[in-house]
This record gives sequence, C-alpha cells and structure tokens, in this order.
Amino acid sequence: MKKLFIGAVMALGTAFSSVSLSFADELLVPNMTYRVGPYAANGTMMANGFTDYFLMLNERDGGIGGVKVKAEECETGYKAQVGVECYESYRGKNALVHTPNSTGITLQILQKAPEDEVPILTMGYGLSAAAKGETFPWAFNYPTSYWSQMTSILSYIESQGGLKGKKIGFLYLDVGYGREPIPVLEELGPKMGFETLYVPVAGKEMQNQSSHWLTIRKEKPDWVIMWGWGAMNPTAIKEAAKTRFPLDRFIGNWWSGAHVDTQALGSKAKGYLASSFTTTGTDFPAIQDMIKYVVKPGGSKTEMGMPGKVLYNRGMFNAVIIAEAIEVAQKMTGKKNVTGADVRLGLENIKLDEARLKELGLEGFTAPVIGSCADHENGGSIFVQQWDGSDWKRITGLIPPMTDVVQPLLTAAAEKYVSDKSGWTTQKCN
Amino acid sequence: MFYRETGQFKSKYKEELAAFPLAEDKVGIAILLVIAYVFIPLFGIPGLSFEFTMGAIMIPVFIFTITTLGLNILLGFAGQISLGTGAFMGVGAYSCYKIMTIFPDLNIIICVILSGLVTAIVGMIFGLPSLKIKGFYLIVATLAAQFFLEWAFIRVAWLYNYNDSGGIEGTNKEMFGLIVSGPQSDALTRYFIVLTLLVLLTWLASNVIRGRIGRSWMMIRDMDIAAELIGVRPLTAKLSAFAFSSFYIGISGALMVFFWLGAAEVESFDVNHSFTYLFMVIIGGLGSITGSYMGAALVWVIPVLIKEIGKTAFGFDAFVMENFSIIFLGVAIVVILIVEPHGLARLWQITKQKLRLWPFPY
Amino acid sequence: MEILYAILIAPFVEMGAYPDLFIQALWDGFVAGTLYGLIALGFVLIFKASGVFNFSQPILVVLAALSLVSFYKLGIPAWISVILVLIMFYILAWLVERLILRQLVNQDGNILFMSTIGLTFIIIGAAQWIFGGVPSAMIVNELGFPNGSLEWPMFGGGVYFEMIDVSAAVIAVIMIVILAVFFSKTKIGRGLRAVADDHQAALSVGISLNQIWVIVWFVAGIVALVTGIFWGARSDVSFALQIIGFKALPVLIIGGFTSIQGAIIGGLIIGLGEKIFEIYWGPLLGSGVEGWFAYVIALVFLLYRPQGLFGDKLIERV
Amino acid sequence: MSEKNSVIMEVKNINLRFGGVIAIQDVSFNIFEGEIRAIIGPNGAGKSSMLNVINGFYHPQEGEVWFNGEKRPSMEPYQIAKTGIARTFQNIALFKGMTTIENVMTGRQLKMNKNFFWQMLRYGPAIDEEVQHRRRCEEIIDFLEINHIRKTPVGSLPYGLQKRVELARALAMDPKILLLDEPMAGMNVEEKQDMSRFIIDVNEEFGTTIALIEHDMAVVMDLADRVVVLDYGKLLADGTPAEVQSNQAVIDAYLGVPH
Repeated sequence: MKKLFIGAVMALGTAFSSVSLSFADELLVPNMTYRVGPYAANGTMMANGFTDYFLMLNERDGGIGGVKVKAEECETGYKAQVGVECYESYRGKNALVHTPNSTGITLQILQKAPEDEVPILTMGYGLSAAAKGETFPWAFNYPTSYWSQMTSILSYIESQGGLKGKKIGFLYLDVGYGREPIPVLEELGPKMGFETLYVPVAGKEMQNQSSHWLTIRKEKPDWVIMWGWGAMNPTAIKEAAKTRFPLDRFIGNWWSGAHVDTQALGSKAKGYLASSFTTTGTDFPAIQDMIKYVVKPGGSKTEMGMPGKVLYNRGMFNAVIIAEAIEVAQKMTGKKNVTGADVRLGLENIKLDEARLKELGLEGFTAPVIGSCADHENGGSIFVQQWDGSDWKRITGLIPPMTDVVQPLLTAAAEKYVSDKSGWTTQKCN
Repeated sequence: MFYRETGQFKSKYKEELAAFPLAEDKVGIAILLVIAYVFIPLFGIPGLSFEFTMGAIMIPVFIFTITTLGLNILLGFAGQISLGTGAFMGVGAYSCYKIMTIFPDLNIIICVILSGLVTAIVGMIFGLPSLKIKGFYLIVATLAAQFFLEWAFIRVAWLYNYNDSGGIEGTNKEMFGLIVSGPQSDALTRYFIVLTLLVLLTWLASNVIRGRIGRSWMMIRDMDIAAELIGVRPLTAKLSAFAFSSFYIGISGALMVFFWLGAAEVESFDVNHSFTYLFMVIIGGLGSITGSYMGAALVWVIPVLIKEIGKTAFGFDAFVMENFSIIFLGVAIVVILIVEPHGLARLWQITKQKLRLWPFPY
Repeated sequence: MEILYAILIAPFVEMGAYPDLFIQALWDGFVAGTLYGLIALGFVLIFKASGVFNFSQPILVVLAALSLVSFYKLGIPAWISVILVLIMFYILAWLVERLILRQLVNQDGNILFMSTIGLTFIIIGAAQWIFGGVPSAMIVNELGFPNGSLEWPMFGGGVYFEMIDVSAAVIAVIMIVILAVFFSKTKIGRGLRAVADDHQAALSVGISLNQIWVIVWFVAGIVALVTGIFWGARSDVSFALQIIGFKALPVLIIGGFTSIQGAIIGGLIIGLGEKIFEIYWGPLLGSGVEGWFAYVIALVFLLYRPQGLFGDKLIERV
Repeated sequence: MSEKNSVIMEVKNINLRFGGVIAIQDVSFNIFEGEIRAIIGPNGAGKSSMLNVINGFYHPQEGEVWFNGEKRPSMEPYQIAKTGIARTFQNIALFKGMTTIENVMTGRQLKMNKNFFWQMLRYGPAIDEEVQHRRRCEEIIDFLEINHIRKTPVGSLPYGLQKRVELARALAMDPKILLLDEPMAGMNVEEKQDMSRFIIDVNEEFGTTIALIEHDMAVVMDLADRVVVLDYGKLLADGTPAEVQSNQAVIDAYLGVPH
C-alpha cells in the first residue's frame, strides 16, 4: 500500500514537473481558440489561419529573427470564464501577447494585462475604447474598432440611397460583443436622422430566430445590420430569405460574413452583404507559402480548401500583425528573446504600409496598419463584400470610418472605463 | 490499528456531539489546516508554478467548494434538486457588484456577505415552487429560475451599471492597507481570504446540519410526508434550506468574480456551470461535507491537469484534450453512480472503516 | 395608462392591422411547437417505459442529425445513411442498457436522471471529437423532402409556408399516430406500458425488462432522428441545437411526463405561446423573453395542474 | 388497564371520499385517556385512512374531530403533531439516510426552538438544548433495548428493529396519543411478543394513550382495552374485545377472510 502510494506520488511529480518545463529560445504566442462549442465553425477557421502563419514562418524563415515561434492554442469554447483560466495558466510563462478571440474574454482580462505586462491584441473585436492608447497602454484594436466599423457601414448605407428617415434594424448576438456598437447607433441616429430597431438574439435562441424575423417583418426596417457570430449567422440569413427580406439590404459586420456562414446555404444567400478588412482568396505570396510549407505537407489541421476563406485569411492577418510586432520589438531592443513589454512597444511602432505589405507577400490584402502610442486602433478602413451564391466578392473600395464621430465617443468611453478604477495604469504620449 | 473508536470513551453527550469525536480526526483536520495555511503558501504544489497553483487550482477549488457546500445543503441534505446554481452565483456576483458601487467604501468582505444574504432571499423566492412540486417538476422550476435570471443579467442594465460591455468587473479594494481584490491584488492575499471564508463557512454548515434545522432538512429529504406528520413545517424547512444553500452559493459567486476572475458576464453563470456544480456534488457525495471538498477538487482539477499535461507533456491538441475532459467528466459521473451513489465521501468512509481494522481484517 | 394600453390593447390592434403577420406567427409557432413536441416525445417514451427522466434526449437529436450528415458526406447515399444512423442508435441503445441502466436498476429516479446527464457529457465530448464543431446543412433534398415554399397572398401581404416545415408537421402527425397505435395495439407496445406500472406484468407479456429498455431507447432515437432532420433543416446541424432541447422540459410539465398526446399539445402551447408573446409583448420587456417565457407558462400550469394536462393524478399515501 | 373514562379524543360522523370512492362513511367513536384502543377490520376497511384523518394528513369532507375536549379546527399535519399526536406507519417511514439516534432525535424536533444563529455557532443555548434532548432520546433507546444500533443507519437494519426504531421516534415526541399502524405486521412470533411487551410497557410506564391497527386478532384481544371494527368504511362494532368477538356482524364480516 505504502509503496503504491509513494509510486503514485512520484508519478504525479514527474507529470507535474513536465508541465512546468519551460523551453528556452522560443517565442511563446498563446492563442485562445474555440474548436468546440456553438461558435466552433468560425473559431476553427480563425485558429487555423493564425497557427499556420507561424508554422510557415518557422519552416520558411526559421521563426522570427532566428527564434522559433511557439503558437500555442488554449481551447476556450468561446466561454469567458475558460478564457480567464487560459490567461491564468500563462502567468509566469513569458507569453508575448494574448489573443483572446472573444470580446467577452477581452473585457475580463483587460484589467490584468498591465499587471502582468503582456499586451492584448484584439484584432477587430474587443473593447472599442481600447483604441485610446494613452488610457489603455496594454490593449490594441488594430486595424480598427467596432465603432469605426459601424460608422463605415452607415457610410455605405448612406451611399446606397441615404439614411435620413430610414429605419435600421440592428440584429445582434446578445453578449458583450453584440452590444458593443450600440452607443454609436444611439449617437448617430438623431444626427443622421434614422431610427434604430434593436433585435437582440440570445445565445440560446441563435438557431431559433423565427420570432426575431417576424418582429423585423412587423417593423419593416429598410436595412438590417447584423452583429452575429457562429451558428447565428446562417440561421439569420436563412430566416431573412424565408421572410422575403431583401438580402442586398442585409449587411453583416466582419464577423458575420464568412464562408462558413453562407457556403451551406449557397444560392439561397445570394446578395447578402458583409463588411471586411481582409481580402479573400489565395492569390497572395504569403498564403501560397503557407499552403506550400504547412498545408500541403499536412503540418497542421488545415484542410486544403481552407486557405483563402474569409476567416482563415483573417486569422492569418492577426498572426501577421503579431509577427510584425515581434520583429519590430526585436529590432528596437536588439534582443532575440523579447518579452511582453517589448512586444507592446513593437505593437505601438508597427508599420505595415503598402511597401511592407508587399514585402510580406500581402500586397492589396488590407488597408495599411500604422501603429502609434496614442492610437491603438489605427482607424482602418473596411470594404463591403457580397455573396454571389458561391463566393464572396468585394464590391466597394475602402470605406473610411467617420473619425470625427468616433473619436469623441472613444475618448468619453475610455474616461468612463477608468473613472471607477483606482490605480489604473495609463501612459503619456507625445 | 491507528484509527479506531475503541478506548475513546465519552463521558458527556456534549463531547460526543463535538464536530470530530475521534482524536485521529482532530489531528487530521489540524494537519490539513497547517498544509493549507502554511505549506501551500510557502512551497506551492511541487512541479507547478506558483501563479498557476494559486490562480488555476487553489483559489477556484476553494471557491467551488463553497458552491458545492451550498448545493449539497440543498440537494444532499434537503433533497431538493436545483439546476439554477449557476444563476444563483450570478445573483451573488451582481449584487456584490451593485453593493460595491453604491457603497464604495464598504469593506469588501462585508459586501460579499451581504451579497450572500441577497442571494438567500432570491433563493427563497425561487424556492417557493418546491412547496407545491417535487422531483423532476422541481428541476424544471429551477431551470426556469436559471433562464429568467440569465435574461435579467443581460436585459436589466441597472445590474451592471449600464456598462457598454454588459459585464461586471472588480476594482482594487483595500483592507487594512492591503489590496485584497481587483487586478492589482496579490494572489496569495486572495488565497488567504478565500481559504479563511471557506473554513468558516464549512464550520457553520457542519454545525447547522448536525442540529435541529439540519435534521429537519434531512427529514424532508428522506420522507417528506413522515416529516410533516412528525411536526416539520415544510414551508420553513424547505425555504430555510433554499435560503442557507443560496447564501453559500451567492458568496461563492461574489468570490468567484472579485477574488478570482476579476470580471464576469452572464455566461459565467449559465446553465452549463449549473451542471458542473451538480457534478461536484454527486461525485463528491450527496449529503457529505467532506465530499463537497473532494467533488469540487476532483471535478475542477482533473480537467485542468488533463489539459495541462496533455498539452505540455504529450503535445496533444487543446481541442482533443477539451473533448477528452468532457468525456472524462461524463464517465466519472456514470461510474460513481454505479459504484457508489453516495460518492467519494462514502468510499472514503468505507476506507476509514477498513483502517479501523487494519492491518488485521477481522 | 399608456402602459396598460401597450399591454392590453396595442398588441391586439397590431394583430388586426396585419393579419398576414399574425397568421405567419401562428404558423411559425405551430411548426416550432411541433418540433418541441417531438423532442418532448422522446422524453415521454423513455419515462413512460422505464421511469427514467432522460436528460440526454436533446443531445441525441444533435447526434442523430450530425451523424446522418456525416455519413452522407462520406459518400453514402442519403437513405442508406438514415439506415446506418438507425443501426447506430440501436447499438447505442444496447450499450446504454448494458453499461448504464442495467447497472443502476432499482436505483432512485434521481440517480438515473443524473446518470443521463453524465451520458450527455460523454456524447457531447465524443461527438465533438469525431465530427468536429463545424455546422453543416441538413441533407433535405437528398432525402427527398420538397424544397421551396408556398405563398398565400392576403391582406396586401402574404403568408409563407416553407415546404420543409409542412413536411415536418405532416411527419410529426404520422409519427404520433404510429406511436399511439404501437403503444395500444401491439404486443411490445402493451408490454412497454405495462412495465411502467408493474415489472411482473411486463414479464408475463413475454418481454424482458432489458429488452424493453433497449427498444424504448431505440424508438426515442428514431424520434430524435426525425427531430434532428427537421430542426437541422430550419437552421443548421450543430451542437447549438442541444440548447433548443431544453424547451422540451416546459412542454413536459404542461403535457405530463407520461402522455404522448400531452407532449404534442404541450409543444403547441409552448410554441404558439412564446412566438405570439415574443412578437407582440416581448418588445415591452426589452425582447428576448423567449428563453424563459416557456417556463413561465409551465409554472403557471404547475400551480393549477401539477400533473400536467394528461398526466396521471397522484394520490399521496402513507 | 383499568377503565379510565375521561375521553381524550372523539371523532364524530367522519365522511372521507377520494373522487368518487368512499373511504370512510359516517364513522364515530372515542378514545379514553390512558387506554389501548384497537381499530380492526379487513383490508380496505378504511383503518389507515382513519388514522390519517386523526393526525390530519387527510381532511375529511364531513365530520368533526374533538381532542382534549375541544373541537379541532382545520389544521396542517405539522400543527396537529404539535398538539401531541404521534404515529408509526404501516410501511415503515423512517428517515433512511440517518442513524437510529438521529431518527429518534427527529421526534424531539418540535420541542426544540433555538434559532438559526445559535444553530450556526452550535454553541450556548443550541448545544444545551441538543444535550438535553439527546438525554431523553437515549433513555427511550435504552427503554426499547436498541442501544446496540444507536449509530447504525436505519436503512440497513432488519425489519423488526426498524419498527422498533419507529416506535422510539414516536415516543420521543412525548405524545398524548400514540397511533400505531400495524406495529406487528410481518413479524415473527417472537418479535410480536417483544413488540406487545413494549406497547404495554409504554402504556403503563408513560401512561400514553394508544390507538393501534392490527390484523392479528389474538394480539388485539390481548392488548386492547376496547376495539372498533370497520368494514367498507363503515363502523361495524365498538366495544370490549369480548363484546366485539361475539358480535354477529363482525363474525359475518370476518367469515371467509382467512388470517
């Protein structure tokens, strides 16, 4: 009995010690993914694009600055609490930057980042106010925030027959993510003369939207804007078609316009619009390299059809920003093994202009991302794409956000956020 | 040989009514307390980083033990099934948040206890259907509570002070000049606070269940009609169980947000969490305080370790490990129910019985 | 005053003003209700025959739909895939009986209930592992169900009937009739009914308890497959469908745990009630009330008819 | 077992129906203080229903219950328990998850009243109360000779002992009237003798009034001071064992009903 006990203790001890083994000379980039749960379809694509890019860098260039990148996934199932657990499990492991992949998780770890000195990059999600670099030194919103995006979408609608006197339906997933842009609608509604109909979809009702669409049918909005995710998107498009709502008046945000949302519907979803900041397709040298070095040899979970799809490319672009920030940090500090604090500097000094994008093999892939100390959002432009029954086609040029509207809102929100937080870390930019 | 009643005679009923009548048990508890208060803070768990030990294992396990104690009072002692545990933790968390913002200078421990009281009241209200219905029907009634509260946490913006994010978050709170909660607080400080509350609450729970009120719960659980004919008023007994249980659950909810997660939104209180807490009670052992500890620890730690070891030692996918731990939980429940429906606590008791005889089996 | 108007009058004015919309809402409620009723039917079958409150019924719906689509994706013809799913469910029923129910025989109902929660987790983990989390479209056309929709123009608008919804309603009715006949006319069916009351009586019909458990779980699996096909066609086939399964619980309260007709009628009450309430009264409460409104209906029922519409009345004795 | 003619309990014209089924029809009888009163009758005669009426579990549609010389208003069972009526059950209704001593302690619930606060601390008044009532329970346990199983969970006890624990629990309530629903059902001769002895002892030592339902006629004739006979919910006869035994209606009712 005693022997058995000692044996068990020793076995456990060995297992434990293997847990804490840390690897020298490695750039640890954790990624909170969700390959399970109701949002798995979207999460899987994002995760694949993200991971594949770093695998490709490791294969092709031997990592970044000669140091291999360890892009490690932590499964969250899109649950905020599990996300916090993931975050906690990376304490003391020299993670370089966190990628929560969920607005809910972002909001929960936002306060912890300054203490742990690991920046958070929420690419196209998260707290919009994090764009204010002076208030949020450790959070980044590149290339643009939800609020900016909403104004871009409204600009697009304005260009398609005006907003004045119109009724806009806002169909959103009823979580932190979906509610994020409401302040913009409330601010701009009176100014631009439109009325908003809020239609929240509870997570539980995601696949049971008939009453939401009956409400829309009852209220007859001219446009419907959707902030949806996961299984909510295809269900909404299907219901829209069912209630005969014109799909070319139905526009999703950049998380509501992916192949996984429309592919199964095929021609039924034809005409549906969505915004985006990343181009689809594989006609980019960088993506070709990923296929060549990683996907074809079977070095990852990616199947051959995935590269080029909306969310795969976006996941990759998230990785591109991080890789670039790490490289900038290495150059600025002269160290190979950088820390989270270094990467934060890297993010603030990132310069993904046309030339650099071309160098990376991503010419014309997206609008440039130029970082700065004060602006952690970059106010990037978006474009609108449309589902033609079999693929997403870009139909507009770049639409810039209404900076004059968004900036004061962001400033106010940032102030409100820190108003009740004693000892909040800020920074001064010059 | 070393663990037996023989030779330990009690001359007074009072002595026999003490929490741990056996000297060996007293020593055991003392050792556990020393480990919890001295050894773990000093040395952590061998092989695990200190931050990980505190943030991912010890603090959540202690908090969930309080939850499990609460649910066990209701389910294990009073026999009323509830699937609303997650939402009741939410009530604790949101009310603590409201109390903290309305009275910013109030000591956070008092906030936590007050939020437990608020939850107790809410629990009593949602416990009212239990007077009329039982069994599976009550499950549905508690699910109604769960879904209604989830909805309220989203729709009633007052609860989260009209935050844009729709969530609640903790700020730095001081006590005796030490930051005890919020992002800048030290994990060790929070550990001691949670541990102390746990010890205190365990002691209170064990007192109540051994006394008159605890007996009335068990009477309702074992045979409600007979209990009523002997003179137990169902209203008082059931509602006090709901209240006392919800008090614990509310406190654990407040602790979860303000001493562990730091922030939360509605999904931290959804129905899936209710299942997890139910599992903790079942695996640990219905109607056992020791079991509540075992259940919370096992159900929480094993998946964390599965993921961690799978990832670092074997290089398995996070995805695979996640599914593996879901399956593990399911299998654990079924196996425990088949092998010993009274959970690990009963198995431990049986082991103790054997220890009394050890090393001579007769 | 205004509030009273908004609650008591405005919704009815709207119903009258847009009758097409109202009829559409009724139809949607009817279809949703039928499907809730089908999920509840799965619960009732198992409860009736074995007294087990089978919490895994919703995940069985997901499992059925997912495996059907996955078989088809492997290149197996649609109808063969259906047969494969049925075989799979028979094996599953047998395994559940062997590994779980048989081990727990004579245990308290609560323990059996909890074991089915455990089963739910096992199925979720395993199914996610095998099928992944990506939703896919239900193979409606391949199974030969009609496509498109019927339009019925009226009052300047129109009511749209999706053919797949019509099929769902028709199939649901056929299933109920078949099951009702099965329970009252066949030897096995009578045995199933008997076993709930008296195990000896069931044995005298010549069926063993174990066989009966396998059979009801298999039949519940068939019901799950039908539900899965139609709900999968309405949205997509994914794990989120499981959440909809919770809607079956208030249906059970209204219809009673043991009544087949009760499941369907309860389903319709919930389906119609929540849709109408959400559309006409929901906005007053900030919308999204659908998630819990069904439970409110159920609780009101509980206070007046604790045994449900068709459930057996309980007389307590000592 | 002398005649004590002060009436402690009287039921008058009780009518009890479940839906269309008549369980008790116009039954009246009384119980004297300190006597052992037996209620007999064939299966389905309404005996258990009668006990359920007396301790308030069933509410009769018509009829009155007089207790201690007062007409009892409509009460919930737990309130009636408070007035001093205790009972045992035909199918043992012990609290299976608890030990013998805990089960007996449940009988003292009504007499304990220290509030939640003290209960939580288990200190001061709460523990004093616990000790005081524990002492009484130990006395009853000694009295019924179930000392050896004090700490055994009752679920694992043999049938005869369970019946005895149930009696102990009822006695712990210090009842004015003790209702025993078939206290000897399913026992062998030896156990029956033990139980009879305890019933008589309880009656004599504590002076408790006892009303019991029993099938074994020999036992009833030995134990009871007076007997009520019910048949199909109606009162068939009422009197001393000797009177009842010679009553023609009773003989007819029991004819062909083998025991």
